[in-house]
Amino acid sequence: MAQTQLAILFTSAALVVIGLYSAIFIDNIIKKIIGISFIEEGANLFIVAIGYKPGGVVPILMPGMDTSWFATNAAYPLPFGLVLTSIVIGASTLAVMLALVMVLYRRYGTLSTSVMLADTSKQEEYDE
Amino acid sequence: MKLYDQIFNVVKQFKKLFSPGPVTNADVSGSITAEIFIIVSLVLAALLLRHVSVLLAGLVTLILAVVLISNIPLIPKFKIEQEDSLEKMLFYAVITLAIIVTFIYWGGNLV
Amino acid sequence: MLEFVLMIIIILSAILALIQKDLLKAAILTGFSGGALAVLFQVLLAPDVALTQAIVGAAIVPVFIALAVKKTQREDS
Amino acid sequence: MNELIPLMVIVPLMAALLISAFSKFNKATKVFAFVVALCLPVIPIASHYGLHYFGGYAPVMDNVTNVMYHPAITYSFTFLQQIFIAMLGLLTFLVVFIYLTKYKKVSGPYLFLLFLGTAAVTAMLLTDDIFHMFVFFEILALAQVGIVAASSIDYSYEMALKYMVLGSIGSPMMLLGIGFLLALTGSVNVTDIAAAVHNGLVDATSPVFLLSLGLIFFGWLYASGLPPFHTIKSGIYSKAEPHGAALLQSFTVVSMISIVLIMFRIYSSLPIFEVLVVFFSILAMILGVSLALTQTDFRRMIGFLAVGELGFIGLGIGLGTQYAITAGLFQALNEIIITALLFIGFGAIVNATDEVDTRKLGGLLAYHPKVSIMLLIAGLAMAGVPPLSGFQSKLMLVQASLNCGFPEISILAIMVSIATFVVFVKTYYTMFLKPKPNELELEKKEVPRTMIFAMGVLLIIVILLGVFPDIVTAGISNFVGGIL
Repeated sequence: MAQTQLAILFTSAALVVIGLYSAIFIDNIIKKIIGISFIEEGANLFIVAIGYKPGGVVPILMPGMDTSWFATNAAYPLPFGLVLTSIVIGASTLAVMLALVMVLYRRYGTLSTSVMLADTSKQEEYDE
Repeated sequence: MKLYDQIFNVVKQFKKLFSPGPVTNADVSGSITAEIFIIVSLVLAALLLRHVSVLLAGLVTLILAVVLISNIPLIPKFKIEQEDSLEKMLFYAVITLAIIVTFIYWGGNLV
Repeated sequence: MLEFVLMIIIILSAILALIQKDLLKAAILTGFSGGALAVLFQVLLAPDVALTQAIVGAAIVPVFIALAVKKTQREDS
Repeated sequence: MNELIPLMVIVPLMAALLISAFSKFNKATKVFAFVVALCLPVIPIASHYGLHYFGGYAPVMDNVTNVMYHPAITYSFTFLQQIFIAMLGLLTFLVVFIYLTKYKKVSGPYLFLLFLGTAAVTAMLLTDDIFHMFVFFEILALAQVGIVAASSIDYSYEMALKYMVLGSIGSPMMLLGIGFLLALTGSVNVTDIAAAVHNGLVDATSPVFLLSLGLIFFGWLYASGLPPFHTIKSGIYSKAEPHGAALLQSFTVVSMISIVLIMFRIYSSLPIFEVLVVFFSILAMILGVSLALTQTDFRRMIGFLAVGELGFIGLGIGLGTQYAITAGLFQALNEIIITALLFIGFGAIVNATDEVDTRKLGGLLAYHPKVSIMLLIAGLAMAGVPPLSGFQSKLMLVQASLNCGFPEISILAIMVSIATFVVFVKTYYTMFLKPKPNELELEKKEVPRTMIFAMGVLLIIVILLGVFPDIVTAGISNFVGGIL
């Protein structure tokens, strides 16, 4: 079923585009972080789709399976291993970002990006 | 005399660049250096187009020189566009991504 | 057929999470998206990835976001 | 002794974990951190060149297609890796030494971050596996954010969060690019991918291959802080503690060259790759130096200068001949040393005066003569004054671009050097030579002796490399001949 793979590509592209859109246009910082995490999910989904084989089997060699049949029918397991790492990295990045947001909220009292993360170079330049 | 007045106005406008706070002559001379440096280096970089087409290089260089010189002071404009706010940084990052991907996807084989 | 439904759920819940005024609802919808992604990974013959994604995407990430929302503010003003 | 190769990553990584676990024993932590930091430059010097296959899986020859496959994560260790890792280890040692003597009570998490960053960047330099590089690239980004957020400078949290948000756009793009390469070749080993591309197994003009170049290139721009990321990169330098910033810029330079060498090996057959690298390098040079000229915060000024100097490295690699790449890599090595020296030196000034605005400073030459003379030499080295090391690499770059038939680029490079000189002289004048303002109160604070020691060590290397550049360039040139 090649159309499954095509649909997955569209889904991951849609996730990336949603993420990029939210990066520019959403003002609330938590929502912006949620949106950005969708980019990572889109990339993961794309890499899993590379390893997927339509009509194949899970790449685990069960006892009693014919080896050559398995080699031609199993999905490609290398991308799955990569995605495993990348999911964990994405989660830890998200956690660090949210922790920084919590600290900054105490200082500013708002979640608006245009207030919290505005230009700081001018204010500190010359304070009497 | 017109150009002289224009340059004099440029120096006056540098005052805003360093506000709040005093403007020392070292800062102003640095800004004027930056102004001249940016014009010359951009025009020089445009000359690199001659490896693609000589005519294009001449045209782009002339247009760039006229546009840049008639728009001085450039440095305050450059600095406003490259300040530390996240919105501007994200905007330029995404725009660059779009340009790179578009350029490579459709023009990658032409170069 | 299942995979198409899952993809629609993923994209819809992603968009819904971003247009939500209540940030807690946005966190829950993120969990929806992550959970659907986990099932989709299972359909795509990657059970190990699906397990990780189910834990991370459907449980840990929404809980982190919900914690952040609890420590800050709930309304998106 | 090839067993030492993985130890270059494992030692700082384990040290980082142990330090953060046992950080409540202050004295023992200090001694342990010092010993580990001392080991870091020694291990690469003692090790032999060679390859290391993790898990012992040697390359497999496919008899049907006659292609070699690398099933294991491979670390390759040559002269280039040796010199860069040794320099990075030396810098880490100096930074940790400064940190340990500056504070009575050391913070475990901060040392953890320093060692973690060193381990990550070492792994990026050693690895021959593009996904392995990506993982350590992400770890490096987290470590950098931590180092920035741990400093007690105003607005450091904001800058860390900005860096992180931009990073979470940059690195998934790189992951997508790696995914495209994986889809095309079915492998993440750079040697395998490069062999597939050069043997024609992959269509080098297909849109997917080009798209992977674009996405990985965008990730590289983020990693190295070329435009549009030059503002955030100079921002995080200025918001970190000075010794932390010295290490941060070395992380940037090393990750830049390790990614660009991998990209060069894969995409060197595409002319557009070199065009892109040269374009962004020139942009970085122009923007970095012209913005440095208008800064009044001197930490920010060195940050922009450091970004501008990165353009020279990119220029060398973008020109693509053996001589040019050698010059670019030599410039990278010089930049690590010189910028670290500048950051540590200006950090000593911040330490002594608690002031970062050049307009409020002046007359420091009488108070800190040693620091000011060392800073003067470092600034001259960065601007490319003979016989210091910056001169040698910039001369090589100018010659290389003339040999390639781009006289414009050599004029531009010389102009950027002159502008760098102007920036430095202007700042030096306002800080050290101009009469001391009345408001400036100088406490009778001594510059820490460790900082002077660190600057002295780095200065000796600068002069040594300036007088005898051959000890490095000959080896680098051999390495470049191997990958061309």
